Amino acid sequence: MTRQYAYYPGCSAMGSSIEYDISTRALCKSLGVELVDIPDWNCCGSTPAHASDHLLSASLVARNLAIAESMDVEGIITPCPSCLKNLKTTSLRMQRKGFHEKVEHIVERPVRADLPIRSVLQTVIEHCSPEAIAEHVSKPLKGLKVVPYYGCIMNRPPDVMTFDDPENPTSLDRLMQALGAEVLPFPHKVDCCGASLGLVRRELVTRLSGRILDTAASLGADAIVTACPMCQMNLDLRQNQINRANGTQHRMPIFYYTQLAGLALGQHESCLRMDKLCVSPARALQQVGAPAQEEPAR
Amino acid sequence: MSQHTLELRKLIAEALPGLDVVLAWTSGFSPMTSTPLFIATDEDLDRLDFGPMHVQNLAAYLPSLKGRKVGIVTRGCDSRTIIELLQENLINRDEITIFGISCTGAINIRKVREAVGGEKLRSVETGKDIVSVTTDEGTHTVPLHNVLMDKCYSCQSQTPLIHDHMVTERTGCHLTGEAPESSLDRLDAMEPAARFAFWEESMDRCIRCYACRNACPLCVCKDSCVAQSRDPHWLDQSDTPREKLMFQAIHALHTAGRCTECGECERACPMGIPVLAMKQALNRRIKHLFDYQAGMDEESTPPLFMFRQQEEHIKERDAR
Amino acid sequence: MNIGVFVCHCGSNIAGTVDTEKVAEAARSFPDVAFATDTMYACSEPGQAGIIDAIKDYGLDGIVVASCTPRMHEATFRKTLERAGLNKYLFEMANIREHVSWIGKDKELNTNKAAELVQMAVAKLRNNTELHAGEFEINKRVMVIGGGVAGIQAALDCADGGLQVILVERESTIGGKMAKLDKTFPTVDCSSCILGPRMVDVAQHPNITLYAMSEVESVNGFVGNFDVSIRKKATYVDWEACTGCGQCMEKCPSKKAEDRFNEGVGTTTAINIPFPQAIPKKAVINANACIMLSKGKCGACAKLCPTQAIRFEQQDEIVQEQVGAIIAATGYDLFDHTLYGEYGGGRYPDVITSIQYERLLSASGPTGGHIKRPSDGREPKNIVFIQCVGSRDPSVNRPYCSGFCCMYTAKQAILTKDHIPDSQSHVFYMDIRSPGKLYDEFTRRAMEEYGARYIRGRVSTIQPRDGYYVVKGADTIMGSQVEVKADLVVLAVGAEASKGAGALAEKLRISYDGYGFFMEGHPKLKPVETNTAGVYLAGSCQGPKDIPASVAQGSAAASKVQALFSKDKLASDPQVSSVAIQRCVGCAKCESTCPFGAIEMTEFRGMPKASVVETVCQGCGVCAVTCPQGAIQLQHFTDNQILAEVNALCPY
Amino acid sequence: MPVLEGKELRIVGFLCNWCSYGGADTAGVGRFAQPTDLRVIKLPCTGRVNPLFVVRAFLNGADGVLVSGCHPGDCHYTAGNFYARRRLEVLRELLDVMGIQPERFHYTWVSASEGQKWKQVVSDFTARIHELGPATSFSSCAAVAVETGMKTAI
Repeated sequence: MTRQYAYYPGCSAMGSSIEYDISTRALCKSLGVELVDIPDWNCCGSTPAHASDHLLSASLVARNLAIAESMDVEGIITPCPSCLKNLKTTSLRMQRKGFHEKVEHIVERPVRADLPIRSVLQTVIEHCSPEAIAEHVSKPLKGLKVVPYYGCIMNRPPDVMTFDDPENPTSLDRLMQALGAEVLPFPHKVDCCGASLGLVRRELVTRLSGRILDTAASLGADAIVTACPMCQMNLDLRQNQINRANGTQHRMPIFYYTQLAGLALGQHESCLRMDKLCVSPARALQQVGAPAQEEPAR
Repeated sequence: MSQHTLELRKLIAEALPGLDVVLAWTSGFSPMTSTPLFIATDEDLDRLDFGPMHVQNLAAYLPSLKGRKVGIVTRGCDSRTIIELLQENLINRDEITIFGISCTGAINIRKVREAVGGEKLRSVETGKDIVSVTTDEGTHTVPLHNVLMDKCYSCQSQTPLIHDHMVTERTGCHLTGEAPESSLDRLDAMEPAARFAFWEESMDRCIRCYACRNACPLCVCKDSCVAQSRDPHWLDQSDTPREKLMFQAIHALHTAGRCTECGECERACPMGIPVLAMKQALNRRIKHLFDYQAGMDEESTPPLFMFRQQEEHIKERDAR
Repeated sequence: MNIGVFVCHCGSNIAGTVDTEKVAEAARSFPDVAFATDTMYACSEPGQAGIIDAIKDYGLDGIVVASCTPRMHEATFRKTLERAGLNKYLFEMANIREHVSWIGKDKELNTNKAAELVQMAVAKLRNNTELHAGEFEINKRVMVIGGGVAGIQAALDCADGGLQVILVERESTIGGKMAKLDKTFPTVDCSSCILGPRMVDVAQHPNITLYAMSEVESVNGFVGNFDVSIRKKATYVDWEACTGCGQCMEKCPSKKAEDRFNEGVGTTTAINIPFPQAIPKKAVINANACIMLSKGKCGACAKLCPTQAIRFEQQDEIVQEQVGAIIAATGYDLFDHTLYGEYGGGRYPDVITSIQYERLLSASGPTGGHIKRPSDGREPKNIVFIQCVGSRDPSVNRPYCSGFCCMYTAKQAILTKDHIPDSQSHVFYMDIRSPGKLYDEFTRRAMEEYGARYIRGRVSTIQPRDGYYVVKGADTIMGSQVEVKADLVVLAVGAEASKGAGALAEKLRISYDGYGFFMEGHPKLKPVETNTAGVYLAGSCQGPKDIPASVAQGSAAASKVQALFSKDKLASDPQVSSVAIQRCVGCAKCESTCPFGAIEMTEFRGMPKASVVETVCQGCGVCAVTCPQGAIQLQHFTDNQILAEVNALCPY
Repeated sequence: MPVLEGKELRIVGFLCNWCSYGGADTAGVGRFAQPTDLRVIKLPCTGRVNPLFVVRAFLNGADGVLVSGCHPGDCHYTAGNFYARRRLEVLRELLDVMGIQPERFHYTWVSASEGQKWKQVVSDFTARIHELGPATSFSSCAAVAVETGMKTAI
């Protein structure tokens, strides 16, 4: 049976991470999760807005909530952790009466802020369960060694996100295993990649993201799997920049988990848009199906 | 003489040899009155009778007969009293023999008087679901449903919850349509001040005869009632609404969680004061708080003689 | 009744906002008041003399003192009455300081209120009666629960004082946590060298009966006369026969049993003697690990035991003991650090607890005193200590400070340097709590002489790398982030109430706080008493404590017991319930509600009647409210006494 | 002695000796200013509080009654306040049906260390009673009875 959710793509889905959006829609379709776009949705203000003004940030979100509430759906889901954090934080803040009134006054419409809000990842894991997904797999990712990278806000702050273990999340791990990939234990699962300071303090990004790539490589991973447009862009788009700054030679493909899922479920290339990735996934994808070799000594 | 009564007489006759006494009813000096009948011999048995006019809760006599082999004719409501008495070890199950009958509802003679506009009653005949009343002025027919005792409208079982012998023949229930407004309903409708005024006025009429207490099957203090003791000295003897209302509060709280609403206190009151209402209010609260009703289960403990560390229906309040 | 009223100024404490003279004057108009005056300090020597004189001069037979709270001076004035030859229960206090002068500024209102409180007191006093304490025999044996250092100290002090002592220990050996420590701060002397002899004393003391591998099953009775049943858990070894030779351990084929004594560092044999200095030194079979007991074959130990002590068929056994006092010394347990995901949540083999580290340091430990990493046995060079793991952290419901972690961490840093001279210790701390003789000097030595690097800040995460760990944290003094390479991480886990503490408290009828630590009688003035007469506390069961504090409490509790037993009979508090037999109808409602089982149903001329066991009754009054006819009354708080107060306040 | 007209109302407190009486002392030692209306009757335990003491106080003209004991679980006698909690909950209904506003009665838990809380409880409850004003007392309400025609209502 299919479930209807109000779908909030988030701005990056319109550009830098269009492949995330496309593969997400494809994945949900094949798993019977029906996405209904929130009509005339607007930017949630992540991440600058809340840094400058909570009321502004909340109002930006509240408008979207209000529209979603007018739809007949089970809840709101979004692929982007950053949007997710904003949506969830706001609907929590809206429980405070005074704040609630202020925001409604600004957006000039009633906002109940009572719809459940989840990430696409959480919905997939909880609605379908890895085991169920495993049954749909037509092209197992056998031989592909991946490290799951959740990013710093997919599960944190725990009280707000209330999903998975904030220090050692395993949802991506379980999903990837279900798809047949080999998941390596990754210490930086929830480290920050520095995305939000990417423009103002590049050296920070190259250091933080650099370490993520270094460790992934030293573990012998063929690829990094992400669930966040910011992280993906940082690690993928900036990989050369990072290499230059740290004098490394990484050629580490950075997949969205939805892309690999699509691959395993045998979806058409056009639903995966591997072509959008800056670091070529070709070598990694050759591993799929190839006989697994010795794992390099740790 | 109904089939019902004959069968009952037969049952008792069989059991009588093994019993010291059997509690039943018989008609009083007039058709409008009923008195308890203490059956020791077969001759007594011939006087046994019952119907809507026979209203007393015979269980009230059981504690004082503790230690003797006693039979008792029992309706649904009375059986709750028996269960409550058993619960509190005030009587022993093995000493009592319960003759269960199916109740047809009990008439509140006061309501009959009201129904005929206070005319002087000559006789009262009860039919299937009507009461025909002959007064000095003439004859009236009143629907039985209008003149039953309050407890009948909340009747939970016409037949006793426990019994040793049971009259097989069943009588139909006479409850049709809405229950008339009860005293408690009227009190609920009032403002607190009016309620207080109501009690002051009622207690002003109270003649402090303690009939309510003496009729109550659960007033087990017997001669030790605090109403007349100096140690403890809960009441002074001044004839004021204050002291008399205090006594009603004492009675209500002493029976809280134990009272089965048999209504004997109110029936016995010569001044027609609705003293049952207070107990009904407490029972209502106890049902809500502890999901408990007195006299339903021999094994349970009255709610005020126990506690739970977590009371799911009790909320902390603040003083504001 | 001739009542005397004394209104105390308490210097200016009361007189400042209450017109005491007026209060005394008002008092003269109250019924039965024969004498009333105000006085400067009623509790002072002259003050009390004044009361005694007035009693003599005016033939007073009841006294009201209006002054401070009865919780302060009721006992004082009751003695005064006794010195004047009056029964001490013919006395009432009106609290016009804490409840009047200190909380209100309006002198008129205060004075009126004070007068009314006096009126209440007088009204109650008029209903007071002489009460006389009963006497009862006491059993001069004491049970100590818990054989840690506090329990050992308490047991030895009681035994040396000539008392018969029952020492009950849950594990198979006494010694508690201290026996597991390598060295102790701040003197760095060997823990087992100072504790060992005490343990031997316990074993050899003629006055001490030791029940190891035993737990308290139930406690009945009251001060002076407790009936205790003790469960001796099956050891599958006849301890009468066992000589502790240890041959069974050498031959036991099941070598993967949990090693409780070594805190899970390594494993041990199914039949086991925890450590060489164990008291009693007897073998115990771990039923889960034993092949014979689980699979029904093997029995190697039985075959070669020189004294045929093995008893596979052995069952738990319940023994009864009668004692007059109980000392609870059940100690503490350590916080479960796996709750901290950022420290690996137990996933990293080389992230260990401080007590596990003690076992690594200990010469009698599983590594023979050589510090080795659990994962690969390598000797660590960089050791990171993280403090306040499960202390001062509301997010894990441990807001309190465990008190001794700062000190043992410093000790462990020092010992680390001694064991591995070319090692470097890093200590992440929140604050250094080192009050106590030579304590702060000790932590300084760790830093200055032993070069431990102290970093003020919390650790955000521990990440495994190739063969080592990266510990990330904040340096709040430098205001910077730090990353430390660590071969071994030691978590200074905090103390929490020992498992089952709550259940034991229920059995002992003593109260315990939200964390399971037992409540002392008074936070300042009764540190080792409880609110249940005859039950005392020693050591960490009352709250985290270091060794000297625990030993001090052990001795303190012992001295309390000695004092209690210095009399041959105890006086029972007469403020208990009593039954007016002629009013009792024997409905037994009071019996069913009494929290202490202090009411028995008896027969009187063939009628059932309630009767109170005065020594068991604690005087709560629940029964008095239960009894509809008021046949059972709580002495000194009877219905009439309370009604008198109500009527005095609300005279209508 | 009568209450000071216009300045105070009659508020009676029943406190357990171990927790709340101690809490009131703590408030005093802390010099936490409180309204003066309350008069405290000290009992060993809220388990000793007979709901009828409260009824008696009201029928005798009290304007408010406050009962306070140890927090559930902390009772010095382990169970006294558990019994009290049930009895006092039932009492509220009795007061109501008697025509005594249940708001005039309050029970709460204050430990010996909660001086601040005690000050708050006393201040709040006293304020509440002053909002409600003096309680209806006997004589004064016969009039109400007549005008509301209650005499013949039942």
